[in-house]
Amino acid sequence: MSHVEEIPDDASQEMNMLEAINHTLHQEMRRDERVMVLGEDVGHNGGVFRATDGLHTEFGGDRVVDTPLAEAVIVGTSVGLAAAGQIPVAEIQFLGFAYQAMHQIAGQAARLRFRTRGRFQARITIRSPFGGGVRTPELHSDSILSQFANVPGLKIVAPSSASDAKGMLATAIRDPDPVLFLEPLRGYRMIKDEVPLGEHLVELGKARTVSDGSDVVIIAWSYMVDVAMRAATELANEGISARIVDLRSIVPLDTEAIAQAVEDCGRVVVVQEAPETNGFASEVIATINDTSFYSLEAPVERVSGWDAPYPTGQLEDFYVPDVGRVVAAVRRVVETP
Amino acid sequence: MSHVEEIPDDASQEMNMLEAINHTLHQEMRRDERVMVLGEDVGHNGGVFRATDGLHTEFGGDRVVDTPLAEAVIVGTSVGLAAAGQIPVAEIQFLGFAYQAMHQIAGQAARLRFRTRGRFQARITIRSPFGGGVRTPELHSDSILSQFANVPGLKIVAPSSASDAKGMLATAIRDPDPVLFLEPLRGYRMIKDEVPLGEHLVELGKARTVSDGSDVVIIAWSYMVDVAMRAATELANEGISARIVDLRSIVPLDTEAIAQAVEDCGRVVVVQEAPETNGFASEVIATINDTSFYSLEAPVERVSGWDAPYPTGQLEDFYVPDVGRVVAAVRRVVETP
Amino acid sequence: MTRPLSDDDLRAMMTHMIGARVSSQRAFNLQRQGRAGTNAPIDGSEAIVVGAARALDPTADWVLPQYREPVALQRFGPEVLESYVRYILGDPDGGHIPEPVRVWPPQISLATQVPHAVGMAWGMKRTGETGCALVFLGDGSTSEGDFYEAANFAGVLRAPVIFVVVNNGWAISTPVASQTAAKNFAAKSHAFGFPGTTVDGTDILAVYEVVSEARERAVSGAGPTLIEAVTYRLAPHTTADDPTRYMPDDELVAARGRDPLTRFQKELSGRGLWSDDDTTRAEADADAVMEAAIQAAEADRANPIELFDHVHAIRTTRLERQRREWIDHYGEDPR
Amino acid sequence: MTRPLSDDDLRAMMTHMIGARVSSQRAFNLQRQGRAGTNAPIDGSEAIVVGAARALDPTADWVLPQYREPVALQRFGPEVLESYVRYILGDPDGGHIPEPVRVWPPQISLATQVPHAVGMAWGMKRTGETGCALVFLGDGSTSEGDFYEAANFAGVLRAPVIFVVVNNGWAISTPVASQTAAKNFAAKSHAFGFPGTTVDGTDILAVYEVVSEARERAVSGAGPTLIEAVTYRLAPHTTADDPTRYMPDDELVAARGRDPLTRFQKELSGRGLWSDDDTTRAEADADAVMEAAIQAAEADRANPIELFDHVHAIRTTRLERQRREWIDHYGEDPR
Ligand SMILES: Cc1ncc(C[n+]2csc(CCOP(=O)(O)OP(=O)(O)O)c2C)c(N)n1
Ligand SMILES: Cc1ncc(C[n+]2csc(CCOP(=O)(O)OP(=O)(O)O)c2C)c(N)n1
Ligand SMILES: [Mg+2]
Ligand SMILES: [Mg+2]
Repeated sequence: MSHVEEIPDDASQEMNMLEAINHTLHQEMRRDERVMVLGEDVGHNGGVFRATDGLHTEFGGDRVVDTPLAEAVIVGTSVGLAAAGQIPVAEIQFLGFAYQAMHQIAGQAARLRFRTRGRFQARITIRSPFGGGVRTPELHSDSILSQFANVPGLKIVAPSSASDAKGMLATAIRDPDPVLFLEPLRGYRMIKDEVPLGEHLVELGKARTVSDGSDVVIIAWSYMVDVAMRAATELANEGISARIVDLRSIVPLDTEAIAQAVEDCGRVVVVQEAPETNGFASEVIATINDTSFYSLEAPVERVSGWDAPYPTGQLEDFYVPDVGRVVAAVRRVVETP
Repeated sequence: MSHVEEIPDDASQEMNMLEAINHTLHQEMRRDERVMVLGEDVGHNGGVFRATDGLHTEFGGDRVVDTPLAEAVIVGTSVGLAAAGQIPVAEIQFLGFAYQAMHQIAGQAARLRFRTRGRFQARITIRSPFGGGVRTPELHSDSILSQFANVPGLKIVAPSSASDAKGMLATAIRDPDPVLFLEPLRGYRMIKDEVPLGEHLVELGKARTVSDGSDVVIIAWSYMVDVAMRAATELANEGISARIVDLRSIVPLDTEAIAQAVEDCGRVVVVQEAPETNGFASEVIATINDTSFYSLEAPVERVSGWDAPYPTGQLEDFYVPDVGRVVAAVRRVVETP
Repeated sequence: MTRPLSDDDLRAMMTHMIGARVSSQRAFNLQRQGRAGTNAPIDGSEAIVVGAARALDPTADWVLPQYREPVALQRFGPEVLESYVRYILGDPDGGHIPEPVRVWPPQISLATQVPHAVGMAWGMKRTGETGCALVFLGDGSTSEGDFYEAANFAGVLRAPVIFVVVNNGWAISTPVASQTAAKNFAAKSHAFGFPGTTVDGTDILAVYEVVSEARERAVSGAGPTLIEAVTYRLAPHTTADDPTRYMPDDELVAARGRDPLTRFQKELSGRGLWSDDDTTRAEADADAVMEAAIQAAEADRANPIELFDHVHAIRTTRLERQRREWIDHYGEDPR
Repeated sequence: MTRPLSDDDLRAMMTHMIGARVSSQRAFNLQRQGRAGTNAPIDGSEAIVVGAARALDPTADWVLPQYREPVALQRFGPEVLESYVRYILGDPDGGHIPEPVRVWPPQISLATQVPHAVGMAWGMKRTGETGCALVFLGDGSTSEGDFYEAANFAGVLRAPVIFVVVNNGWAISTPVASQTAAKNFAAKSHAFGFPGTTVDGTDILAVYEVVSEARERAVSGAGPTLIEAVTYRLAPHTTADDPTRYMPDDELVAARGRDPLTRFQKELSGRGLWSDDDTTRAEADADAVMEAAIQAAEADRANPIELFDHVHAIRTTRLERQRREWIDHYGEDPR
């Protein structure tokens, strides 16, 4: 611990998602000088979205490194750096390009500890934006987290608020194991909330109840929480009280929180941006089947992207789940006798 | 069609899985001279398991190509070959190394048609063995098909009999779209059945009822069907009548067959080699939730590998689902009041 | 060996360079007006793409672009630009360049197009077609495994393929010095066992020359060539980029002094083949073509239901079911 | 520059080469007896691994092997072989080489260890440690993107890393000529901007020399070196392989005539440093060491419940639940 800042315990500030991430990276780099940031354009440019803005100036090119354009080696050298005692925070510029690093993420980083029986640990955070709605070119918007969720040894988090982004990023960086930290592209500037300025850690594996309700629970994560919240407002006007559970942590999954919500509400809608088939919503449903089958008053509804590749800009608003589709699904599940 | 063999309509022969695959590759290459086979050691060596044995001699080095050791380029050149009118059958030596080609499989081959609005099609079959139980080194046994199941545009099949291996491989090669054809490593020589010698096509997307039963349905695919069959035999002694449905086709999924079996039996066990979290069994359960919630008399049981990386040889018999675990799961689900 | 260029060729090349610049700038503005999505201007690379295209046979050869090149591939037919306009408008048909135009749509996943080019070249070789595949990639994209894996395999296959590395000095904010310590990008060909050459990418005639030779090698069965064409990126990386954060001003100013358009214009003027009037006319023509393409594309936006098309040759039952759900929710045509 | 080798060094090197060959053959037989899983004999590469190891400082440098090398890394401590024996027995602890031994376990996913080596070297550079990382990879593995991506980045970083390409002529059944058209593997360094050199991998003293120089470069901050060490695979690829299907007999016979062990034995005999008795003793010693390692490993097989360990630093609730289910089914220790 090379530096600890003096911040009043209760100080906080409204930030958007990007600001919260940037602020956290600064704090964690000050706190522990083993923390390094590496990736494409993270240095002088401060990241294509400015998530790493200012880091290069403060911490220098030795700790904030513009890598060549090669995702596998960003993750692969991170594994080596971690084994050598550094704490790499690697950026994959868009999650769709994590495919290029899949063998290093799933095949190497995730099993380094297991393979070496603890001799080496891959204390690596891999940050990456994902998700649609902002008219990006191909593969930038793809919500491919389910491609990683079956990989043992890897943790995956996807916060939906700036405050959680801070708390979970700090926790991820301090976690001894590899964490895939997923940032909602569409929410980078749109999501804004109060972020504690001092030490703020959010345990990985704990869901967050965003708003209370009793007729139905909407389970979502990342930007879909925002969609769910807007749906809930609309539903409230119709007299339907929807609870919203933000998973936040995909792996580990907060099975207890899910079970509790299902028990309380009896009816469930799961919302995901990914294509339906084998998206992570399937695991949520399978988990509910395991823990809460008898609490269900109707089949779980899932609202997903369609089983088509993420489409071009003119089509995307009809691909990503929107408020209308969530509202309709809630109505269906609530009306089921 | 360059060559059609004269084979009596009803001729058949007992073959093991490998023989059936080899036989089919010969037939399809004879049938259509655009079919090429490429991969590591598929030529002179006839494949490390001999799946491509004899092809190099019969069809020459122009059509049966030993590639450099680079999975991404095996799939990536296949995309180009397909666009140029060839029909590549690419081998990934073990499915665990498909991670290296993930960006070409999921990011390119699977969406070539979509991206070009039909101008190009990726008529590619990617063959790969997977699954455990044979004491292979790391990553050879990993059952990572769920990492591909959320990828739109890609078909995935995993036959459990030699006859289906023939029928589905021939169909895959003739299918205009990319198909991931998964071969059960443990069943290569152990699985043996009658294979029709003439034209034999099995439609992709159709499950197969392996054995009838009414108390419970066991849903499985690839080598787990064999485990399920042995479990069913044991269960029969206890008076439990288990139906076995072999999915065969993972994507597209035979939702109707699943719904029918659930309706008939009311109780379900899904068996998979993959780790539990977000393995394909989750999608099966989510599908049952969608179609057959009210037919369920008990929560679905899933029997999976554990959420740990595929372990070393001394541990693997305690990792891959075995007859005992399937039997126990069936008992649990049947005894649920 | 190299086919000599007629005066008409030379004038067409100048026209295409100007057309590329104009289209690229219109596309940029279109994004600023909120009418198009993120796009990547070509400014600085016109000589490379137009020069290379001139050395190819559009009826026999294939071009696999990265994403900046489509505006400069007029030689392969007007369809390339028309599709590109749809592409930046977010129209799915932007990915469709109709038959028989031998050009692939833009590739976003960097360097993944390189193995595709090798595969196509290999396929052509197998069927005895006389032709080659030319693939463009940026300096930054050479760092991706796909480039090396594909180029290495191409060497073994002696496939008729030409790799053109457009070295514009930058990969977004990352300068070449952070990309590789190799002497230059041409030197990478040593790893693959075929010739590599560096050419001044602001000199369209030099580019024409080396690509012509590479094509000759390719179609005669002598195998691949790696060409590094050196230029400088004269515009932001894309509409989403702010190069003042990282690009040294003096470098940019110096590079503007080596603008490939100015250079070729001077050359042709000196030969009496080009006048300022020609420039004015070429610009106006290009603008009109672009305007027409934009009008056509904007007038004919996609019905979002098309997202269910071309996923597979035939829709699966599940996709059919989803499509029905979609119609129930959005209607048959929610445009 | 190169540290001169004492007579003791030379004798130790001979002993280690013999030890490697003996261990490798015992491992092969162990598989044949059904006591071990698939394993890959080192035969033919002993001089490369032992020579390279001798040039390193086991207290300062790291070795990242592919999968053939562990039997020849005695210089880094007996733990390497002990773990390797467990490894081929399918014991999870086979992946654990205890502190402070600076050797990684075998890597199965080819070339993925190359970026790890670069990362380690980079980390050492950052913290000012004097040392380097040496990574072994096969001729076939050079075709993987990971090798190129990592070597290219190492060039930019001037990381203290040594890439040793063990060119044994084959990648399973694929000969070098199908792997690359490059003049040789050393030439690939042109793509990365640091020196590459080819050495006779049957000549342990030559290997020692070039690795010593490369280490000197590395620790003095001059950056990476690529070393191609040429030999021939004298045994099947692995216990699962049948080389008679693809390996020309005359090549193999010729290569047996260039056995690195014979060569060095002659050299040392000529200098009066080695006798046939020494060989007999070295073989017997190696056999005894191997026997002890096998005994120890067989006597102490893993409890399968260990599959739940080391997945994460702390087990997740789900994994805890699964572990309880496992115990309910298999008991606490089903060995
Ligand atoms: C695989 C992959 N990684 C990252 C990106 C994000 N990205 C888009 S363009 C670019 C820089 C490309 O540089 P270069 O290849 O030199 O081409 P240029 O833009 O200079 O023409 C990056 C990093 C991407 N599109 N694909
Ligand atoms: C990524 C990956 N692809 C394929 C394989 C299967 N495989 C194991 S060893 C081998 C050949 C390796 O050849 P080379 O690198 O020359 O090493 P050698 O065995 O000759 O020492 C192959 C293809 C693998 N282990 N990993
Ligand atoms: Mg560039
Ligand atoms: Mg080799």
